[in-house]
Amino acid sequence: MARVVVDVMLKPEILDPQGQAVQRALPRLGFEGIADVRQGKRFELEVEGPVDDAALARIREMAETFLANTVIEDFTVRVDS
Amino acid sequence: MARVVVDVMLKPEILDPQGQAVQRALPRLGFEGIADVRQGKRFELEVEGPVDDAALARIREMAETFLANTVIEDFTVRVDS
Amino acid sequence: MTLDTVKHATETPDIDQPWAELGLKQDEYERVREILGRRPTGAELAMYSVMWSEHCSYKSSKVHLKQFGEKAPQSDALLVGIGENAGVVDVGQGYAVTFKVESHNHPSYVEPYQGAATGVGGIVRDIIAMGARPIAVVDPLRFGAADHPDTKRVLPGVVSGIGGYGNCLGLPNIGGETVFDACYQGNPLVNAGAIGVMRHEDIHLAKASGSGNKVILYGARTGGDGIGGASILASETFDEAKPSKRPAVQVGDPFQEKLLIECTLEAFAEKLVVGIQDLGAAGLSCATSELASNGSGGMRVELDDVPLRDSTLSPEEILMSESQERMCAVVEPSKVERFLAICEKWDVTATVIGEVTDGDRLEIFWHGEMIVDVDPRTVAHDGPVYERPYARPAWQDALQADDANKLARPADADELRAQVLRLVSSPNQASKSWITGQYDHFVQGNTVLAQPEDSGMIRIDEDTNLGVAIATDGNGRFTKLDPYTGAQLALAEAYRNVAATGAKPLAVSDCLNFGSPEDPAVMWQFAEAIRGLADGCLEMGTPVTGGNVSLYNQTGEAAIHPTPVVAVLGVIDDISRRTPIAFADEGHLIYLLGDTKEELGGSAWSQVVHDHLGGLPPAVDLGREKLLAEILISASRDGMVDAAHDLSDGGLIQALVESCLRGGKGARIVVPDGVDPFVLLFSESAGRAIVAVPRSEELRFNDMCGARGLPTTRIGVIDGTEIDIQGQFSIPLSELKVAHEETIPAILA
Amino acid sequence: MTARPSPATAGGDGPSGRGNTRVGVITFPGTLDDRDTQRAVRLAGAEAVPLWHRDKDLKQVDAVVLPGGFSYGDYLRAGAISRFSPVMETVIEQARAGMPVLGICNGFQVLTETHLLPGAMLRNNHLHFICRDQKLRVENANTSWTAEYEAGQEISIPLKNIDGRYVADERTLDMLEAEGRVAFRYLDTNPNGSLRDIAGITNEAGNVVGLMPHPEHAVEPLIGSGRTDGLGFFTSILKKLVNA
Ligand SMILES: Nc1ncnc2c1ncn2[C@@H]1O[C@H](COP(=O)(O)OP(=O)(O)O)[C@@H](O)[C@H]1O
Ligand SMILES: [Mg+2]
Repeated sequence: MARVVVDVMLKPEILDPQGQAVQRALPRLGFEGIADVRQGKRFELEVEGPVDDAALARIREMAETFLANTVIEDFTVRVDS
Repeated sequence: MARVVVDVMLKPEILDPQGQAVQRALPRLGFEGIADVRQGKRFELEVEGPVDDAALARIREMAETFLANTVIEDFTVRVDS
Repeated sequence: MTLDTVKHATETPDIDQPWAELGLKQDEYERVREILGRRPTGAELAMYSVMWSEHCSYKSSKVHLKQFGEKAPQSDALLVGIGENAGVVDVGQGYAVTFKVESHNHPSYVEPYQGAATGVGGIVRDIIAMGARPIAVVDPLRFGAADHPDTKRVLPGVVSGIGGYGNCLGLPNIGGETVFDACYQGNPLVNAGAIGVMRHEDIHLAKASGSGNKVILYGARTGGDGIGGASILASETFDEAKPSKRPAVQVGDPFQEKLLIECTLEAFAEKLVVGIQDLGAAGLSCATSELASNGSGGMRVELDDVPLRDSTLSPEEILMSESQERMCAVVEPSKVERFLAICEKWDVTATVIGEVTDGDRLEIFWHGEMIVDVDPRTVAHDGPVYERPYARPAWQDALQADDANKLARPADADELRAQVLRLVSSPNQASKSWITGQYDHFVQGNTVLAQPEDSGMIRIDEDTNLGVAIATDGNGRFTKLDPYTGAQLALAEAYRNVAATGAKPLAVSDCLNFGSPEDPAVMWQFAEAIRGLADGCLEMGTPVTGGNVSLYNQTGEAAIHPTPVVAVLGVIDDISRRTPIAFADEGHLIYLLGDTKEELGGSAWSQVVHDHLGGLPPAVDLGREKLLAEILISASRDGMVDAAHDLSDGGLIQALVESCLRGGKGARIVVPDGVDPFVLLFSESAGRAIVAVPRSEELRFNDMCGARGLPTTRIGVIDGTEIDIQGQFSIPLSELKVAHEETIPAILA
Repeated sequence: MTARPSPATAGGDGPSGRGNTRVGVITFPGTLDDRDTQRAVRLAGAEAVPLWHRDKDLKQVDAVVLPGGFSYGDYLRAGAISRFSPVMETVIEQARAGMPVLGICNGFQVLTETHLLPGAMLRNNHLHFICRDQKLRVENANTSWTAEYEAGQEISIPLKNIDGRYVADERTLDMLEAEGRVAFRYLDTNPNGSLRDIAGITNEAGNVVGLMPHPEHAVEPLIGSGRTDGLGFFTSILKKLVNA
């Protein structure tokens, strides 16, 4: 079965307190040199049947209408290799 | 600045209630043919300086001790291209 | 690998079996062989090992716990006692209430969020298994030193786990405790309690009766989580160096549990259920063996029919899996269809996995072959019983001789003032609102009192205003100094907290957190604490309805302080008569009820100012506690007081600060003649409370206390915007507020 | 002495002359405050009609409340899965036709996910669940659900959520302000980082209102926060319907 990955991240202009909390904690844990952290979601979809253009188009639609809220989030869809 | 992505997913044997809820909803929305969905976290780190082996090793340690709880989660680290 | 069937086991008696890895002792394994008259199959071994673990069989504690039954006071209120999923108490008007506290200590140390979350999930399933709708949760917690770095990892995770799960279930969190002490470093205590309510006729028990009735497994699919957890988790000291023994942590799904609650209650309402059992520790092994052994017949289970999350699981693993959010119901054949329809309505997976038989065996099949053939009683009830040796530790005398009453006291009023501020800002005495603000206490729309009141209170009938109250308490420091007295002090304090809000205490549940039972000193603490609690409950007339034991809370040789947490449940006929802690009305008089003696052993003052633990804990007078409670309840019912706050750790000054801050009003306090202000403010003598009495009620209130022989002292009046200890010092409320409220957020920020 | 306030006088005949005003309260899987909301509706003097997420039929109710909770566990995003339930198809249709719809907390999140209301709800800026009594200002007293209040009136009702941070782009925010569609604003401190202190908004017509705090938990003097500031939401609807 093929795996398709959908990554969903907050749009750059939206405040990401989770990412910020991670970033703020890093120096305390002794990790320096990370200028910014953003936290988002990763979906791994196991797709039955061939992952052709039609299937990808459907998954893109699914991401657009459901997995991401495009008022606040951007997404990318890719086949896992 | 270089971007390193850390993906954190629940281990396969661990229950993923979020992924399950998404998967169960899909047929109702008219999306068939997705056999399984797992939901995890994606961290995008903006790294100052070169992303050499040493930097990657440090980020891997950070993922191991902080970004993921390895009792229940696996992670992968990769340079975003 | 060939399937280890019953037939195969009979034919191959000499095969080596991993009984030791599964946590069984040699003699226990021999006992299993003796019971079966052959070697166990792998599946049978799995069942016996988890069910005979400390956690499930109470093998070290049983001999002591039976005192709760032997010394049980006569009580008309007790409907279901020890031994069921949770005890049930009659609260009048046809209502019954069930409540219980359980520990989820080790998992919460390993994975604080999920460990604590699944702790809430487990206790709530115990409550629904009794037939009740859960109405509230409480969470007594213990952490290592507040400033230890690991506390910053454990505490926020535990709190968001309890909140994340409980909030999502729609259960108001109405009380608990948060205590810091270095002795809990590496062994935090995460106890979770739940209360449920039902009509008398709706009480359900875990038993499978009626030959031909179907056994239905419903809820989450079974996965590979927590396998071996039940035995290994509870029977070995947690040791980081041995990853193979690391308990697998389970991830909770509160949404699934919410659906489980709703569909179970709907099935109860339609009278579809003969018997029911939740799946907690030991999963299906526990549910099937307990249901079968408590019922009239036997049971036959087709393990292939269990819905799986992971198709590679072996039958042994399926039997041992501790996947969360599952329940098992016994249903008459004619009602199965309706039961499944209700599950479908709530999107809950449900499958018939077996049936009740007229034999007396529990038989489990896999791929058509019998892999388990046991007398279920031998699995569920005839586990080993240990008479573990116990002995008063050699250091106990020295500890008690190290008298806290001899510690250096403040030299003057300025120092007294400074120590007051240190006390109320110390982590244990500071406001816990950073924690409790993360818990929903409004949901269900019946919360009368929640944090920071003395007890949580829930309305259970909108038409009559009937309500119930609950408080949990436990003081490990007192119990370390004297386990017998410490346990009674925990009971006394929880009892007092319930009475202070105007409710009448009815029954007790407990969660007994101790170190390793293999250490005779720990075993002595345990035995003494139980003796104290059982004697205390007998005297107070409040039966112990159930509880939980958590042993092996220790790192290496160092055990935690013995920590019996006691929950007292009370009833109030009219919630509009509840008494809050807030001093809200200027001019009302402040009375101190009870006697204050020079008792500083184990006190908050001795810890905060001297980092000291020694001497004797405060003396207990249970007769006095009962009298005080009666006065508090009468005064509330007859409208003689409009605020009350029990005195416990931190003594009088702590209670004054809390009541004043809550009400936003100050207090003028007059130290009575001949009384040492230091002792008055800091002593932790038991059996005391402060109340606010409207002037118009003063006469009546004094008459009542006088007639019943309760000593009272008028110590001041609600007034102004500072706490003024006349002749000593005064502190503005604004300063107290900062001291009291900013400590915990600062530590965890 | 009774603990319960007497039913508001605004009750009585519903607009359709069928007797009592009927207010539907939807239960999604994971909804928590449905019984509380039904109680609030009853205390206000209307009839509470339970509605189930799988039924498209609204049982001829005059108004609908989407209560709080964690529908579908708030998995994926709060409100994201419930939004696709059959009942919402009818709610969206009826809301566009003018039926009063109130979304409380999770209900508000569902309304933004359906785009009946603009913007979105994100994790609180401090990342914690927060439960407390919250002071608000009623900015718009002309909606179906706020008619009992005065514009500018300050009320206190419980707030309890982890995903309560209201966000929308600047243009949307400016439009909401300009059209008076910010219905409630947080006072004293902003509890979660919501943009422009927004606690609740309304659609253009004023029949669809969403807010994060919980008016249904402030309807009885002895329960919860001990205030009754929230009762007005449920009596407003009666007034609005009776006068309609
Ligand atoms: N972890 C917690 N969860 C819920 N409530 C808590 C918690 N910790 C403390 N509380 C509440 O805070 C208040 C003060 O706690 P505490 O000082 O331990 O009470 P007590 O007077 O019984 O000693 C009580 O209302 C208690 O229920
Ligand atoms: Mg108290």
